[in-house]
Amino acid sequence: MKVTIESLRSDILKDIADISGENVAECYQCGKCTAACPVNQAMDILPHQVLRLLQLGLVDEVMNSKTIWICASCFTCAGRCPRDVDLANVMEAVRVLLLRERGASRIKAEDMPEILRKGMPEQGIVSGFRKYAK
Amino acid sequence: MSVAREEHNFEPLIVAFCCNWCSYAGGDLAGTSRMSYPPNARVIRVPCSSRVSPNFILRAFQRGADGVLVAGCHPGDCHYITGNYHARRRLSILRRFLGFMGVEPERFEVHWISASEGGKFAEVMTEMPEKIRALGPNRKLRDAR
Amino acid sequence: MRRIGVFICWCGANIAGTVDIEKVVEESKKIPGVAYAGEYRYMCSEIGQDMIRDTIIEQNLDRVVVAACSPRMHEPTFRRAAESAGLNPYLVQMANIREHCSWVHKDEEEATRKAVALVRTAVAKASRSVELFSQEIPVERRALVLGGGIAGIQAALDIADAGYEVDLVEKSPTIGGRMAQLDKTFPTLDCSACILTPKMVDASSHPNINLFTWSEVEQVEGYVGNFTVTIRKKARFVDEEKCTGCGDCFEKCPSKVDSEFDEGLVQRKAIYVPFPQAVPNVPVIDKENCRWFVKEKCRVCEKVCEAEAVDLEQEDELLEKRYGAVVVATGFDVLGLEEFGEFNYGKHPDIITSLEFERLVNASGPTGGKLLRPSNQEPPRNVVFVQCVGSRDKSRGKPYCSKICCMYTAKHTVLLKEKYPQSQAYVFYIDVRTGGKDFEEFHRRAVEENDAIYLRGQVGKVFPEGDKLLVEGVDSLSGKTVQIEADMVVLAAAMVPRTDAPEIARLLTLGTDAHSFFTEAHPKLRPVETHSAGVFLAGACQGPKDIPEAVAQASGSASKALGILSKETLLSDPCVSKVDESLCTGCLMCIDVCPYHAITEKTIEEKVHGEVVKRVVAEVNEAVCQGCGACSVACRPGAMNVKGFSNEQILAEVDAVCL
Amino acid sequence: MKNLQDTIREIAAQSLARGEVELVIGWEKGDLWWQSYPAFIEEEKEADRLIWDPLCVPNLSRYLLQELSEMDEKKIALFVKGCDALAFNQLLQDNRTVRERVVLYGIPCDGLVDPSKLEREGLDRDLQEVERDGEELVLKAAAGEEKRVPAKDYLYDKCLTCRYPNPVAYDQMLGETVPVEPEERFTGVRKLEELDYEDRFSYWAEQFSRCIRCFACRNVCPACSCIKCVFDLQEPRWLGKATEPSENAFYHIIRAYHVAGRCVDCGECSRVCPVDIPLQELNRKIILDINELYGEYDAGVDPEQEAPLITYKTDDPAAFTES
Repeated sequence: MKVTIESLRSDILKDIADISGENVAECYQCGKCTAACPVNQAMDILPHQVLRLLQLGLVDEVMNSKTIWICASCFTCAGRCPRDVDLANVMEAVRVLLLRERGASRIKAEDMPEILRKGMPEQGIVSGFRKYAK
Repeated sequence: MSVAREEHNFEPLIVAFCCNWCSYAGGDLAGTSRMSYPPNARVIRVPCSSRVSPNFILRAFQRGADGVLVAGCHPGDCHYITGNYHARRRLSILRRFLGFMGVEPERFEVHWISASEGGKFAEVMTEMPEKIRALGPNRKLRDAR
Repeated sequence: MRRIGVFICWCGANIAGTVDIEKVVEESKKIPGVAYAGEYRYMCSEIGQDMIRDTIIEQNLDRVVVAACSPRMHEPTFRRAAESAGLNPYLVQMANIREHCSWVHKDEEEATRKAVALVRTAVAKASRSVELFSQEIPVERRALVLGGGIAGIQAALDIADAGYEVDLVEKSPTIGGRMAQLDKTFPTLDCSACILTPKMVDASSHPNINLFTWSEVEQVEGYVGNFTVTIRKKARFVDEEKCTGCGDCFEKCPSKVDSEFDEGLVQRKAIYVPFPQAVPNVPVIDKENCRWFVKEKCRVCEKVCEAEAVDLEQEDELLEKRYGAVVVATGFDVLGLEEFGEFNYGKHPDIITSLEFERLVNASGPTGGKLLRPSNQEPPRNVVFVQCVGSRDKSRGKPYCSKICCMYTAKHTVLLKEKYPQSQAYVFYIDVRTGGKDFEEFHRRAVEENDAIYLRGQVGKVFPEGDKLLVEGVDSLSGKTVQIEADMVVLAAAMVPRTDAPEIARLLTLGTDAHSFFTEAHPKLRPVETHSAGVFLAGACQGPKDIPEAVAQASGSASKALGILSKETLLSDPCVSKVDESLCTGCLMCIDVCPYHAITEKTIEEKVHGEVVKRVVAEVNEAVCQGCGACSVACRPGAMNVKGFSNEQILAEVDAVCL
Repeated sequence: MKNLQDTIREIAAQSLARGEVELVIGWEKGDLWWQSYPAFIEEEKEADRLIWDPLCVPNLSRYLLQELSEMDEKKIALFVKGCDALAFNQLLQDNRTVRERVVLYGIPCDGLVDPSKLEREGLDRDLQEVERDGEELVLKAAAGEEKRVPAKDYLYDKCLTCRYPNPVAYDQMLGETVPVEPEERFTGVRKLEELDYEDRFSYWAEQFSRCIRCFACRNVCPACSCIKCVFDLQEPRWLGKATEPSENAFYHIIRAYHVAGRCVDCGECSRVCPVDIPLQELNRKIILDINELYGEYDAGVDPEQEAPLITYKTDDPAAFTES
């Protein structure tokens, strides 16, 4: 991977920093967020690796990952981070940037009947629309 | 310079009495850590905050200071054990008395800054000129010179 | 008219970077009283100082102002330079145009204007400076060492070997400190007791060292060369002369208490000796838990003691002693882990701290050196070591690195392998820091020869499952999350100062940092001195460090103390208070505000209208006064003045700074 | 009232005759009707010069500074009202008088007449004597006729707020003690504190502009007992000699500061000021603040108790963030 000043200081990284209010440079990769994350098995990129990729400016890899959607915003990582980095907030910032693009809603109305049949409680659907649809 | 214009680019002059062991060292630390703050305050080094007499404070206002700061060690940490306890009583009474005389209390501040609080020193040096800029130049106790 | 010389320093680019030196020199020449203004790239250098000396002589200067760094840094340097030209050192004043100007103001025009103002203020102060002369103060040629750990012991031995008397005051019943609790030491795997106990015995038998164990310092007065210290020698309820150390008393004592020395892993009696090699080997009675003192019943120890050494009527003793220097070596504590719920420390016996692990492997420890799981007394097979518990953690713990955990954990993996070749050590770490001599090699031996698995990542959670402990962590290098079923989890908890550090700091007017470690005079150049002249630091009380550094600091402090004790008298700081008897009304308010009781009453006789009148005035003992100036402000008629920071000087500075 | 004057004369005569004291300091009639001069009686026969009437306001303790220093071992008898006794204790605390060399005769005081209040209502025309009779004043004119007025309306304001009319220091108390019903003494301060900063400053600037720096307030004040005053020093010159606003303000602020925690609130500074600057309000503001911040303290009541500004408590409050 080629690391350049442009990639290290891209606008998207600035947006992520502004939206989340977090400075990814504060993370020293201790891995505690990953260790504590209750859903880390389901993630393709581990939580501390999300921060590492952002530190290196590889935003696309994070944006195309499953991880940011698996993250349930339970804030266990944020509660235990020795560097006070709120990783849940960073995940939210990446999600928000994606959702803002035209037609990028993760949940579509037409998928609902199928999901309902699988027994998803309505309350889950409502909060899902609030979080994953524009 | 017309008052309005002088008001516009008015840069308050602040005389800061800093105690040698804590606040002056805090100022040094702010320097070695390359923090930056506006140049309005000029520091006079004194052995202890208890060395700052109300006479010096009034003299500063007389000679044209727009604000006076006295900085010392946190009570309990004074290098001279009880120095800042006396200063705390003395300067509290003076601050209220200056207010009674019509001098805005914001013009006279006392802060406890330890030798390891470079950040707090820079913060006080930044906030005080702002507050005083809002009050405008000090004409109240200024002598005729 | 004054002939003042102003010397402006570039300080390389530190000042010249944002201050227009030429302009400051030009402006300085215009200040009334300034006869010479010059500049040089490094005023504090040999050449710079010679420039000052020669210019004083050539230009016949009577005052000197050096505009450079903070007076706290180089005032002594420039005062010596002036003195070499025959000028009284207290006629030199400094303008701080570096820390308080060039380094903090980026705009050149503003920085230069402020620099000129600061020079003008310094010139005003210099013009009002008068010649001052130091005085000789007698020195009490004895030293006090506070804290009986390895640092305190080393400092006491060094001072005593140099021929001076030392009082070693230790709060617990025996000297030895933290090191006595350790089994082996890194990187040499020396047995800790084997290298410590000889020093303890030397200390107790050294003719120049007086041991005060089970004692605390209550009050400290005075100043360098003449400290007056009140020591509370707590009642041991055992007569030190008669006691033979046979141990019958603590065999029979009925009440049991968690042993501090064994970190609570096992219990001790109310009458106890912390560990077998204790020095002095005399038990103490813990009043809070002794049945006699709590419920007026028992006195078994008294009955069984053949030497009749137990004396339950013993009283605390308050001793007042004088010293010339003090070495503080009060050591450290381990961070409490209440904030770190994810480790479940305290909720399962097999989740322990490294210090507890040290006790478990120690031959004089609770399991006689056999490392057994506290839960079922079985030998552990999988042992997980968690590093940086509370260290390098600015949210719930301490932001600093505790420095020694990487090394003692490597040592623990070696000890574990030695005791149980079939066992396996897992170490969760963020970085392994091996900055000392043979440290890296020792760590590699732990990994390469003792099969310790080092997993780069923190532990997420530890929770009991069945009779095992499930550890969930991560190995960030491989990107894998890791689960381990451990028999024992050892937490390397952060190193913090003793809980009573703030009180000791107040007693000796020591500065402390935000975590209550004592602050040294200068982190690089004066690491063992403090801002309280005559008080020196050694060991972990000043910051996390290992045994070699503590011992080195102890010898450093000892040499500093000997610098004082070796002199008959010390030169006092002349910047102290002075009374103008013609102005003094004798109200003696100054006596009430003086923290050092340096002012006394004096009756003088005066001729008033031809008649001799007796009058009371204040008198300052210049040897005791420290020059704080509280009296000068309490003095309404302005009779009390402070030399070096006089009313005239400060008024001149205020006038100049406002121009 | 008459018998108190007689007792005073008797005491003066006897103590001089018996040689207990070499000097008696009391009051004697002044030249104008409202004046009472301090009287220095050294012989028995002169005792009859002494008087006691509602105009004996001068504080006699101050004169001890001069008398004691000159007469080396001699003893002095002194008559003290409530405020004078407080003043005596303050001088004692400042080591400016010697308790053993002074015999104190305490006079419970039911308030003194403010001449300006009589003049305002024209009651002073050819007035010669004023006497107190219970709750009334008896005004005796030169022509002999008498007029009775309610006393309370013509007493000094400082007497209406007096909290220690019965002397706190005495060897012998003359007459019974009077009831202590002081009015609120900080109304003046509270009123001024209602003004905003600009108005407060202009109020005091106007007051100080009238100051001619005659130093009467300093010379009468029991807490201003320095031999050489800092304001008279040439080197360093703390105070400029010009009577311009900032120098006047400097003088009054620093003097109020010097008596802070030591002012016995006797009000003499306001009374003697020739240009009627309400100087007592300055000191009362500081008394108010000290009481509020550091605990109730009445200067001059107990000379052993340490003055508030030369002692401290480790948990003292600070007034550094109020606006």
